[in-house]
Amino acid sequence: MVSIKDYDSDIENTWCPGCGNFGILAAMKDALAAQGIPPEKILIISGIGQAAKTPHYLKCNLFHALHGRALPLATGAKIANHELTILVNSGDGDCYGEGGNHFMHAVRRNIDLTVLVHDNKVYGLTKGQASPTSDEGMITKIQSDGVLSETFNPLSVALALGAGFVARGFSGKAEHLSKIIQEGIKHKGFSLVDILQPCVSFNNINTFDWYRKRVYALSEEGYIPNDFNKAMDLSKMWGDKIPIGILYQKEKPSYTDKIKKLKESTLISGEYSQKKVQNAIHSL
Amino acid sequence: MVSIKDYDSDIENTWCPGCGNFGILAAMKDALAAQGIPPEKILIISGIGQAAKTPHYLKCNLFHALHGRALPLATGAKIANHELTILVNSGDGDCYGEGGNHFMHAVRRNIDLTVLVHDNKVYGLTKGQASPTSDEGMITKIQSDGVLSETFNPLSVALALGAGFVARGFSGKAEHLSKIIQEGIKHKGFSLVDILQPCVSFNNINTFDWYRKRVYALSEEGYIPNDFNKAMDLSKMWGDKIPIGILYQKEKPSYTDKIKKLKESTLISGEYSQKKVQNAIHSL
Amino acid sequence: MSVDISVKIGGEAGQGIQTVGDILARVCLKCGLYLMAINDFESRIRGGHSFFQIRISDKPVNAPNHGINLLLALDKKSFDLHEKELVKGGISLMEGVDTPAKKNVIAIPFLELAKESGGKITSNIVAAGACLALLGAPFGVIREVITEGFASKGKDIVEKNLNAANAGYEAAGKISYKFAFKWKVSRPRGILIDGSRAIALGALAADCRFASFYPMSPATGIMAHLASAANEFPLVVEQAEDEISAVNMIIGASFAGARAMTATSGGGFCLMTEGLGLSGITETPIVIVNAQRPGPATGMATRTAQADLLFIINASQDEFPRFVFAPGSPAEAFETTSRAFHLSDKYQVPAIILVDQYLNDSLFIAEKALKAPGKVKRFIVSDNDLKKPAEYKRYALTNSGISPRAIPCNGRAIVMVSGNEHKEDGHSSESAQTRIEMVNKRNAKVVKMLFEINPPETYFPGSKILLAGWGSAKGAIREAVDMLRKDGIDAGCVNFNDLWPFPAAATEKAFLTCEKFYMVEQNSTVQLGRLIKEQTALSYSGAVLKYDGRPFYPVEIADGIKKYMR
Amino acid sequence: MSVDISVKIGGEAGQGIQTVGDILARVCLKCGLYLMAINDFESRIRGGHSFFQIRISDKPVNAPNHGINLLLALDKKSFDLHEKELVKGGISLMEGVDTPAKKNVIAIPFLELAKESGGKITSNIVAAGACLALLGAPFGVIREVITEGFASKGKDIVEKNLNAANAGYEAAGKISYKFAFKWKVSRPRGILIDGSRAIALGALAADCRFASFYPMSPATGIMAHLASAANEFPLVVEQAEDEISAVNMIIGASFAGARAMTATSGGGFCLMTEGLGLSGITETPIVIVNAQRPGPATGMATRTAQADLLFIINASQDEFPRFVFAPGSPAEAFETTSRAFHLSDKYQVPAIILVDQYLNDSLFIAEKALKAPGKVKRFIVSDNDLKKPAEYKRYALTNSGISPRAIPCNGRAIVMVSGNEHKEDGHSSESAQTRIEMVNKRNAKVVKMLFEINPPETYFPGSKILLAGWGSAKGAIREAVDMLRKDGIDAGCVNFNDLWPFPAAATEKAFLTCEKFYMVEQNSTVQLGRLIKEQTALSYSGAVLKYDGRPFYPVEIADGIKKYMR
Ligand SMILES: Cc1ncc(C[n+]2csc(CCOP(=O)(O)OP(=O)(O)O)c2C)c(N)n1
Ligand SMILES: Cc1ncc(C[n+]2csc(CCOP(=O)(O)OP(=O)(O)O)c2C)c(N)n1
Ligand code: SF4
Ligand code: SF4
Ligand SMILES: [Mg+2]
Ligand SMILES: [Mg+2]
Repeated sequence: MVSIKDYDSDIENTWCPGCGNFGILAAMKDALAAQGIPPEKILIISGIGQAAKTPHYLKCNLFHALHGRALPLATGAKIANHELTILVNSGDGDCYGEGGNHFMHAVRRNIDLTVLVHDNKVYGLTKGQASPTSDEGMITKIQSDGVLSETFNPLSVALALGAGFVARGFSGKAEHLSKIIQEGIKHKGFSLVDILQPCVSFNNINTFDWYRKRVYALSEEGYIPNDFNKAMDLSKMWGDKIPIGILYQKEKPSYTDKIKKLKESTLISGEYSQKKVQNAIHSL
Repeated sequence: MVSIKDYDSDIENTWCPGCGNFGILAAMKDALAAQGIPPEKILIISGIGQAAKTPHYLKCNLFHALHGRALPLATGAKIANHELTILVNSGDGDCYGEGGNHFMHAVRRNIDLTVLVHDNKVYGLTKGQASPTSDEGMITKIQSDGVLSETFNPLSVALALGAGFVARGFSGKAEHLSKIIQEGIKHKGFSLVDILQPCVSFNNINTFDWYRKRVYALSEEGYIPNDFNKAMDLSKMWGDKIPIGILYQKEKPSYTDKIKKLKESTLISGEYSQKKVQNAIHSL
Repeated sequence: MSVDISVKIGGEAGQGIQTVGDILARVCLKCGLYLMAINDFESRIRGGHSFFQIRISDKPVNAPNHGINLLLALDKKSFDLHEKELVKGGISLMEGVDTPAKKNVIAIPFLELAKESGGKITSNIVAAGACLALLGAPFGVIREVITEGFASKGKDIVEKNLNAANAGYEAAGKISYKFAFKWKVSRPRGILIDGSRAIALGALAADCRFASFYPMSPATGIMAHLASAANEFPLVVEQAEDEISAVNMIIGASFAGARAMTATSGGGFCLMTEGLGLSGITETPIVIVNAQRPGPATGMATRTAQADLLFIINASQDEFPRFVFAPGSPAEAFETTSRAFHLSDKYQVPAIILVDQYLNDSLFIAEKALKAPGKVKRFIVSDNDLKKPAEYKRYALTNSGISPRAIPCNGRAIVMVSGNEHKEDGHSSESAQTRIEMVNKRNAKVVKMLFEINPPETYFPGSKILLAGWGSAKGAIREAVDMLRKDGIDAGCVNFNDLWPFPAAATEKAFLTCEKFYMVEQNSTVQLGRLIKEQTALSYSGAVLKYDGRPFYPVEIADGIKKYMR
Repeated sequence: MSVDISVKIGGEAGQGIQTVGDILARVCLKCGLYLMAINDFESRIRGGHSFFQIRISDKPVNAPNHGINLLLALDKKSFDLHEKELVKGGISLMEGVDTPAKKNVIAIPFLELAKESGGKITSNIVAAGACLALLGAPFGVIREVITEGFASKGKDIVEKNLNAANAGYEAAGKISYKFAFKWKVSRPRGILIDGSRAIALGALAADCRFASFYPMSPATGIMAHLASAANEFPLVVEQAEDEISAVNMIIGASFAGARAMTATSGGGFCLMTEGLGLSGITETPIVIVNAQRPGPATGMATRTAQADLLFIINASQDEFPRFVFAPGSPAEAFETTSRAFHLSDKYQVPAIILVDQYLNDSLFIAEKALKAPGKVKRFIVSDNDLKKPAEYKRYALTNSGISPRAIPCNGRAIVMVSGNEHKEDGHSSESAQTRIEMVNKRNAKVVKMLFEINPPETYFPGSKILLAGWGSAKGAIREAVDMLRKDGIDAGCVNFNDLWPFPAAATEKAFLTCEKFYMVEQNSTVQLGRLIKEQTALSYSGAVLKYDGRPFYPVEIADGIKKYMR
């Protein structure tokens, strides 16, 4: 059995006191322990940003990569060794801004990753510029006349891209979030968990209080996440009521399931054969 | 009055005989003439690919840019001079593959461009690799076990991103296509025209015949493109019947409309003021 | 009397160190003192450790000093980390009620005093008051600075902060301090400015109309300054979805007729290299600021380095002319930025400005007024300038390599531009002959571009040994020269602002009479030294390198050079 | 008898030029002849103009020849464009029924003959038959080649093509031709291979397990070869959404334990530069092939160049060790690719292989057999190799700079990797001390890496003048040397395969005794020449440069050098 404490890291945490990231960290530890995955058996890959610092704060194998590039890096790792359980910690800027193209194509691949997007609707680490998910009109030092672009809706877009696991969590409900993360890990395919994460330093619109008044758990209403149209409607709900939970889930073969040769063994455990190479050289 | 002949270019066309691009070229000339925009008043920006060669084949101001990067380049040009009428010629690889991130964010900006995606569901210029819109299972030299990723649906994704003009044309129906392009030009905001374009050299699935049997014009059924859910349903229709026409249209302020100072004049016709700069220097 | 005092204000991010530093700096300014100040901070928003280190002098200072005279430790960590940097007679000022054990430590109950005067939140202002009192600054000037600084927040806030400053001032007023000196109110020596702001102002002075960028330290400040000024100007500042978009947007804007720029750091510059080449082959003017920090990859986001020179000069596949500059101070950054726009426009080539975290985030005094020109000359033709507008060719072959540049939809001239190799009219070409002509045409520009390049700046040029460096290290190198000369070493220095096209002849001239020259760079492989070797007949004899992410202290350079003297 | 004959087959894209060329090449091979062949084509799928030019000899040939002996013009344009390249006694073979006016032109009704024999579509086979007949090749070998070549398409197709070839053979059989020579069936001199295929095979021989790429000429062929072989191997070839993804995917795969590579051209490499730095700072082995073409930006997609050298060596912000290689032939490309994987793995650094369109798309004979090793040595540790797996530190400081590399989730050793500057355990660090240690650790590897670097290859090393070049220009340079020597000029050459870390000592040795040396490069700014100047005490005396997108002909080099001799 693994306990939550097993994931403790002695690295100094550099997040602001009160940051929404702490709830996500707690939920992750809880989920991993509940799933009985020991630290040495989990790989966490992240981009760059406040969110992307997460893997340092729990004990795990980790690759803290480039801004925006966690998904392709994780895809390569997963194809090389599809027995790995891989989580990805990303931010709204990391995943939908700099990394937007990889997001789209990782969904299309249905590569088996559980992607936690710490969605604070702002660029935290670089001090408060608008992110793709910032509310239209939000004023920042750069967007002094307010954000002019339409707010990016990760859930709607993921659905339109054909994602098989689309969920929203709230860092203020760590227990609920842990459950979603666990479902995401169990789901064989690309699992998106967009997490409402208040940034206490730069986002004074979407605060803990603001969310607490609005979020409600879909599961409590007996919602069954198997209807695309319903999910699309829910994904667009943003206002007095904001649904959290799994909006949509559909099992289908994951990318590495579809690569035939991986049925036999992982790529890294395959056998080198001099003879086969020699054959290839002579098959001219 | 401008006539179609005014757009003729004496540049040798390097497309394959019978290519679906010819229909698009014809539709463009027709649309521009019908809208009375003379060659010296139109700017066409393109990425790289067979599709992206288009602007050379009609008389116009043009910028044949980098693979995948037509949209940001066009965005910069439009902001600098929002009086420009800008068309973009792009391919399915150019716009949804290499340029996928720009596609998402150009839609969010609602920047006033008319974007013609020559969607041949294959990488034409680089000789037949799969593109994001290639059918799942399609076999190519690279994808020898067939395409494993889910087919990218540009219309659904554009809708999910909040696009205000989402249309599909067919290069085999140049007249119908010309009408859509004209509506796209008139639409003040980001207009996506995804164009079914047979590639006679590398795509033997989605041929002219294949399409002719399937496409039907939405306008003929009296469809009114103002319902998001209906549009989303239609966008997912792909099989025996494939709708063409405008799936969704909604007027809203375009990006340059939202930048207040552009109400007075274009950026490039603004006035330099020594005094203001001197003030800025001293406002410490 | 000769004043040269360094005050270090250390604490956690979010404790208001900047505000303290700012007050100190402005008080000094109003008293006719010279100063420079560095900002040291971590890649986080709250907590951790950061400091602001200000050097105050009655003579110009252009580099930080190693030893500190006064340490204002807003937390324990700051004291522990920096106590050892105190010079003899220096003291530490800390929060505290009891008299500390160490005699060079003075405890003042900042928080308590703040609560009694301006409120809890003003404890950093109390500390600022205490610092200034120790140094002997007149309270009248402090009052002025605080009143001006908080004016926009309302009378009440001004009052509270004045009370806080006063409380601190009173508390420390009676303490005798070796480094206290006589202050007098006097005309400022110039304006107080950091590199970021200087670049933004330089862009405004060059009539920059469009800036697009993706946030990245230490470049973001430039764009924040531009954005905050944008409403006064025909200027749009656009945050792009990524750096690829940013560079392509400015190419599009420039093509359409607007002067345009972007700013980024190494990782973002990587993503712009393909666009840089597009600017090169399409001959579309753009200005890129690359603000260096330690790498590779994410490296150290908030630290400084000078390690991108050879990358920048060679970036993008194949070859095309470009300008590369590396200003040595905010004043130079202002000038250089304006010049970069002008030259980029004139020669239709990309211009890249290399700065770094140290230059961007440090405050310097610019003594000479920064001046905007009365008019900004553009290099764009329209129908009137053309004999036959209808036959306009964007890439017409000319002796200079520069073809008349028209902008699209601006008359009868049709503008056709291609990132493929192209013919004179702009259409793509497969011809070997055309290819040669176009490569030669682009390369031909270098001849005249070289005439625009300023020679490296020299200081004690006739000396036996010369130190050589580029960009922001200039201030520290020059001061190191002063130190060496004081120690009887016949040293001078050569500082490069203009780096590409490389001023080979001027460089050979600059080093003509020296016996040896030594490179001083913030990288580990002597990049400028290697470039000089490649471009001239000269070889450096040694190098003082620093690559720990912190700026040079002059004494480090002087010591490094002395090692070679033995 | 000495055979040295060049046949040029020109026509539109889509006319089956490749097939004709392939048949010619294979017939030559089976007759124990040497050959090499270049492919020239435009950035389009149908129409336009392209050609295949094969040089046939009884001695090894490793570069194309300028003059042609036989022009097979499949369309009028080919004749018009290339007629002037015919040497004295050379003839043109064209489609046609009437006897042409010019006496060195022979018309054969390919299409008509095809219709009568194998069907319309086989007219190119008719032409191939005619060509070979003119040259005097035995039909028996042609039969063999066609039978083998079309075997997979069924007996009927084989038969039709045999008929077509025969029809052409008969039609041209009686024409007397100055350059006809005696053929004999004999053992092939080696295997026929182009650079693309050689690289793919080299990767297989190095046990490459994962390749990710985004299509880009002239690199795509490499990946197509790998993809077509993939099903036989524990290898996945993944087409990424863009080059940024491709490079990050291979970093991820390598991190997880798979040897991994990508291939691209300049524009794609630009987009990979940030990832290159990530490989550098995280010390994750990767192999990148950069197949050069003229630039900047899109440039000329299907042409050749050698103009990315300095970019590649300096690419990405800041500094880190890397290997850079530029093989001079397919055989070298095979070897070099395998070695790149090995060295990248051993030193935990990125390795970059510079090739170009000419090398990738040209056919050469590899005389020495390409050999796969019996075993592939890896440099990965697991728990058993570690004293205390639980205390494993990915970046443990060592003398060599190389830290034991474990892979994630493979035991008790926890692997932590960061693209931020990091401590030994892999966690990010803000410390100046750590930064210095890590920079030094990474740089330390260069000492041993240099021992792995092969010296440049010399040919007539003692000569008075030396020509120097890199990569694919080797064959042409060596032949130019032969030409110069024939003309009484004491010339030799030095060809670089291994370029970085730069073999400075070996280079100085190679040029030690020559009076002068001249660079021969396919760029406009003498990139290797500049690098030699930077890295050694040597300076080149002149350069023969070609940058029109076409490969060097030896005579161009010889002529270029002779100009310096006057
Ligand atoms: C190529 C590149 N561009 C820009 C940056 C600077 N950068 C670091 S984090 C960040 C944004 C972070 O925002 P987000 O992903 O939302 O994470 P958060 O800090 O809000 O958790 C940026 C722009 C970078 N490191 N690399
Ligand atoms: C950075 C970069 N990567 C790759 C390429 C090579 N390339 C040219 S066109 C193309 C794909 C074209 O496909 P698509 O956009 O669908 O256009 P089509 O040719 O099918 O019209 C690619 C990959 C390039 N020019 N630049
Ligand atoms: S800046 Fe915002 S997101 Fe970052 S640590 Fe602070 S509160 Fe959290
Ligand atoms: S390859 Fe396909 S898309 Fe390209 S020109 Fe030919 S038919 Fe058209
Ligand atoms: Mg964020
Ligand atoms: Mg396509």
